[in-house]
Amino acid sequence: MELKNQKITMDDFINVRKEVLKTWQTGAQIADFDKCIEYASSVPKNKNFALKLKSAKMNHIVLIQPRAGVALVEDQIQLLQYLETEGEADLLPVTIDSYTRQNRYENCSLGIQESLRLCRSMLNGFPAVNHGIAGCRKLQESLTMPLQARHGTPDARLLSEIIHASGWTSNEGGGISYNIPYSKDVSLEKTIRDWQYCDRLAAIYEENGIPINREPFGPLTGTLVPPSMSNAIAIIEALLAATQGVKHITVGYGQCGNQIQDIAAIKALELQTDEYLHHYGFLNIVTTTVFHQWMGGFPKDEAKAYGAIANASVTAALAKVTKVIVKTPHEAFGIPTKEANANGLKCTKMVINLMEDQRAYMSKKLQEQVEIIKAETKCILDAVFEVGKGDLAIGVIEAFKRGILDVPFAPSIHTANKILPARDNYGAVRYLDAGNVPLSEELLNYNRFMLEKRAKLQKREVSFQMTVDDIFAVSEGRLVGRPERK
Amino acid sequence: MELKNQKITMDDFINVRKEVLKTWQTGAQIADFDKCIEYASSVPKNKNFALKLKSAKMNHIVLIQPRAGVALVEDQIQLLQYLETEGEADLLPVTIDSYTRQNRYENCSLGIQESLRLCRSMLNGFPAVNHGIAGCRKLQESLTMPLQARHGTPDARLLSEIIHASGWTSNEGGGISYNIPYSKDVSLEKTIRDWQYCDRLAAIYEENGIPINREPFGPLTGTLVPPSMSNAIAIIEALLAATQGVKHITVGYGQCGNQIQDIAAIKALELQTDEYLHHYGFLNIVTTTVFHQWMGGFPKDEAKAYGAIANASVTAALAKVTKVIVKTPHEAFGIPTKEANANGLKCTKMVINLMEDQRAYMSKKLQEQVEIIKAETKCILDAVFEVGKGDLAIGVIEAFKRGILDVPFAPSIHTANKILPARDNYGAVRYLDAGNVPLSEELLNYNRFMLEKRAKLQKREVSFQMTVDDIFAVSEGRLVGRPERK
Amino acid sequence: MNGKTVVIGVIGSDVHAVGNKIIDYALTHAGFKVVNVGVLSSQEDFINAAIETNADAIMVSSLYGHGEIDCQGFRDKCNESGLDNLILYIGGNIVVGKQDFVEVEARFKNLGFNRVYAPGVKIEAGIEDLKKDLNIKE
Amino acid sequence: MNGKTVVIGVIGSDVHAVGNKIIDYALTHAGFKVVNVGVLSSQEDFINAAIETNADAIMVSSLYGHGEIDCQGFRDKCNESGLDNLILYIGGNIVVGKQDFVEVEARFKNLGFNRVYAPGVKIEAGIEDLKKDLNIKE
Ligand code: B12
Ligand code: B12
Repeated sequence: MELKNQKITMDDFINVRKEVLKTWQTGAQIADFDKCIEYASSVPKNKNFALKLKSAKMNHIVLIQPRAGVALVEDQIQLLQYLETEGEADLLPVTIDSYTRQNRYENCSLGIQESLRLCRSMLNGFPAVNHGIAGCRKLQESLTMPLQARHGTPDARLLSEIIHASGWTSNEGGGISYNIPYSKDVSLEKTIRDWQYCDRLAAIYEENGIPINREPFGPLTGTLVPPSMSNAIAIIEALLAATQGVKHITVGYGQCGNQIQDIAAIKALELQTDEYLHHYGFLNIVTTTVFHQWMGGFPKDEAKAYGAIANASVTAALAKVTKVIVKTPHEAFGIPTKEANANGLKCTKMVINLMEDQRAYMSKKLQEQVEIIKAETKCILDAVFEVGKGDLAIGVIEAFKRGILDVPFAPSIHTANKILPARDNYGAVRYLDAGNVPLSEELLNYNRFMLEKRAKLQKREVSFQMTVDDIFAVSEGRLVGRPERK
Repeated sequence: MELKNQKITMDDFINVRKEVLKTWQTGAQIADFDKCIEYASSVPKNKNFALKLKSAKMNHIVLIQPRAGVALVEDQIQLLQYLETEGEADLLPVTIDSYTRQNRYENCSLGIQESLRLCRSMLNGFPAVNHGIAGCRKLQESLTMPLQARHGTPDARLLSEIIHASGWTSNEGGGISYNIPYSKDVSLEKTIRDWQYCDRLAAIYEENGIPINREPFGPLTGTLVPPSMSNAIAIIEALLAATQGVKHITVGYGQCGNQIQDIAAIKALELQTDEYLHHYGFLNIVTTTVFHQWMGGFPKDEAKAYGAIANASVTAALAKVTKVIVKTPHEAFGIPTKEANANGLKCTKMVINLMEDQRAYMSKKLQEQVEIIKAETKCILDAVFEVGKGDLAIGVIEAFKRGILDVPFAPSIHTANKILPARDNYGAVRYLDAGNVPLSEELLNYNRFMLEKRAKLQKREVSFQMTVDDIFAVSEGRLVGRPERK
Repeated sequence: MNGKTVVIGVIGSDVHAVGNKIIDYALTHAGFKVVNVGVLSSQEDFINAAIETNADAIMVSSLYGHGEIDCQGFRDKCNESGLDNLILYIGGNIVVGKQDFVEVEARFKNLGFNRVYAPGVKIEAGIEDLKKDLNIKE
Repeated sequence: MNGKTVVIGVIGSDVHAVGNKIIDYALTHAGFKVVNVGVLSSQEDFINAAIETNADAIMVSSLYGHGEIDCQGFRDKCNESGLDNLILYIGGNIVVGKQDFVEVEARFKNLGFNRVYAPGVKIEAGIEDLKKDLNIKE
């Protein structure tokens, strides 16, 4: 069957489903789809992720959500309960471990055993597939806040089946955003198809009266991704999800660090997501936004990490995103303790509360940056539709082949790896080399101009060394990389 | 001799000086004024507070400065060395203990003894007068950053003599700002006169080639002071200082919490300080600004305290003040350990660095708030000059008597205590009751209107209970007080 | 009005006025007669006010860190003045720095205070205790 | 070019690619021949590349926390493949969470690594050590 951006038929879905459930033993437990839906229906509405986001959007409230995952069910329960109460989290995640993400469930079994034996988590997340609906439902039932799976799984079909059947009402990911930054050589054909399945699955729950939220992973590699590139990909994944019938979509963006550019990017993303959805006939979708606190290398010093966390929170509050994904003071070292995790949340909550009745006001500068990001994004999306000859799924495949879509610093061989980003003198991320990204002459000149300005001020050439300096800058305590430090 | 805003003659100065030096035994060591100046001249220029501020202003750099004071010289040296190196402080303070502030030097002696005996500081600051030039010079010589005395001393004449004679190149305070928030029943006549002396002293050093920075204490009681009131007082103290010949003045402002209002207040303060100085013929004064991180009750939770600290730092960075006075995660409890102090600094430094190439851009809202603060400040200052019949010192006395100048929550009986502040729905501090502050009808209406808006949204009356709720709000984790919490 | 009189104030060279104003407001609202000696008050100021008004309790505030020095001998002075059974509370930020509160409490109980409050404990808690200690029924 | 060959890559199910690209860039600039097996690489991927290119050292990166599991038996497998004296380094965020590094280092030395690097130690430090261990003069 040829890949196309169209709704999967129920027959096709059921056929694929049978195969998916066979890929690990816990799949058998959810063979009866109606029972899954029945269970999901029984979850109280105040634990519904999609509804909580919708109401936050309507009330201009910014919600906060941590990352958190450990190997064992009981530990995961304790961890998330702690983050609910002590951490004041509004939404809960289950961060899935990296073996599950690669569908290596045997490794997970080993990890679970070793964790039991050594009494510390040997996995960097929660192996939801191995725990099956027994563990996943128990977890959900032990908590009072809505639950979401957060992962990075190219083929998340079985995982998605198990979590929704356990009453988790949100799933992060997408055919691009959980492929390019998260794998080396998985084809986009396969991941787009597999995520069409995940989207269709969410939509079937929705059609059965259980709102399910889907969240494309906005930050991609988290490393100097120009806003227009991540926005374009978020909008594409929103359209792909909508095509499968998804009704609750959260588009995301990872902080770049220049406050004006970040606010502009969020505004552009909100506007253009709705514009494109409407243009393609999707009129009744609830779109919300998520802002990721700085996703690149973090400073090791905890006080400085707090500074980075709170600074990001101010931007989120000013941009009035629907939710913020929170980092912790342990970020530079490793998976945080539950205390460090709660501390990141409390620091964020404080800032969000202090700023709850405040927002960014439009200035000429902000308007300008919104326009630039929108224009760049439009150049990219126009080209994607063009090379897809009207079909978005095909367009994506073609666009990646040609470098129209291109993600910097990605592990995947399926991105052209031709663009090079760098910060301008104000810290905004620009295209140092746009590779084959089809920006207009004017936009290319603007990007170039802004970087030349930095080069002049820093008395050096525009070059890859700038990019390298920028990669280390934040972890070394500043935003814009410097040629040499004294 | 009648109080007037005019330069103290050298004769008068010398006469008073003799009396001042007698008030405690360490005064005798500095009887020879020329020797004091000689010593001060020998301090390297890179340790000059005034020059460092000037160069920061020219380069749009935001400097950071902690508070820090302990009882013993050796401990103070260790503390400040730690804050220089580990804390990355740009400017150093010596926070003076509360007995010295009340000129109770015998109590200080007891505090020093007890501190030696118990091996922990029993004083909340450094008793500089008791340590005399021996201790104060040793301290200054052990450090590489410029030193400032920070206190709250109504009569700081002896203290000022000792610190400048020890090569400390900045002195905080003023006849209003170190009286009204710091004493109960000291007359303004006396404190203005005593601070004219301190200003004249600084100016004499300046005239002898040693730039000395003077900093009126901006935040006053740190508790819901409307920006126009603190700005008016800062400008008055700048004018009083300039009259005595002071050339380096840092006007200050304590964060209120609404970002737009705070940035507007700084902009208004910068503009109007220069306007008034120029208008009264002071053309060659270097004015710089200081922003105090939240000065009211702090949250006890350290992660939340970091949130408050970093949020304030973002405002400071956007407003591009010359320096920031930094709080610590221990604020709600007590004098911080040196580690906690360094952590507050590092958190602040991180934010300042992340935002170093960014600033606030003008929006309609910001422009509006600048105009309002300027207009309110002008109403106040016009009235002060009027009731002083042209003499600013007399104007201040009269204005406080009549409630034209009025500081909320002050301990002093010499402020009318008639104004009541409260936050509007966006967290900006407004006049709930302007008392006798002569705001124009239009401005009174604006203040009232903004508070009515909050009252309506919170479904209650505009009342003192709002103020009470606002006093506790930040320490309880939000900015605007709420009628009831569930 | 519940007929009980409380002397409040801030001891020593301490000028923190905000909490004092709030305490005045809260005690008055709770029905007490409040005698406020204000900031910068000596032990004598408190004791004289208590004698003059025949007070039932003294609530000392100390915010600035010198509480330990300022309160030396307070109870003895009360006893000498014939205020033997007077209830004595203290609260605020009563020592220098962030110290272990159990120890701090013990030190101040030793100085003769009946109740000792940790930083940021709100006055409402003190009022509850006072009602208990003075047998005031709601 | 200094004539020495280093195999680099990220072990296990780990996709953190940024550091790997930086290491490639830095080693190349420092004169090494770099063989980059990239992210998501198994022990075999590293060993095969080392055999094929007759490498002098392997620099393993592990960022995602599973390093301890992924590296079990690595040195044995090297020995089995005849790479007995091969220099073996590892760096990144090699264990789960913020752990005492002295202990972590010991565990990985036990696994046969010659040098073990703490989180955020930059590649420049590794290059210095490598020059020492391979007797490369500047
Ligand atoms: C960016 C990032 C991501 C990006 C990666 C994009 C990509 N494909 O490259 C995304 C968002 C996709 C991501 C995903 C995940 N990440 Co991540 N990520 C980071 C982050 C923030 C920065 C990493 C980075 O790029 N640094 C910049 C580069 C230049 O530095 P570096 O990688 O450290 O490498 C330098 C040095 O370490 C050293 N070095 C490295 N290897 C070696 C080897 C030798 C021999 C020597 C001498 C030196 C050396 O030299 C390098 C250059 O100077 C770090 C935390 C941090 N450091 O702040 C977390 C972090 C590495 N991630 C982590 C985790 C858990 C994950 C996820 C499992 C789950 C999640 N949180 O989403 C997934 C993993 C998916 C997978 N299967 O691997 C954890 C690892 C936890 C642990 N070890 O306990 C970290 C530490 C965050 C945390 N505290 O939880 N991540
Ligand atoms: C605002 C403030 C100031 C203002 C005060 C303005 C004024 N005149 O009132 C200014 C800026 C002038 C100031 C000056 C100083 N301050 Co000050 N200040 C504060 C701050 C930030 C808030 C205090 C406040 O108003 N809180 C709000 C009110 C409503 O709460 P409260 O005072 O705590 O009172 C409540 C409770 O404690 C309780 N309570 C109080 N007393 C009692 C008694 C009983 C019996 C009971 C039951 C309850 C109770 O009920 C009250 C109402 O709910 C605190 C730190 C903090 N808490 O966040 C530092 C703090 C109190 N200050 C401190 C210090 C050291 C000073 C200075 C010496 C030096 C300096 N840092 O500048 C000078 C002191 C001058 C002097 N001689 O006293 C320290 C004290 C250190 C310590 N104990 O170890 C603190 C803790 C800050 C710190 N961490 O360093 N300060």
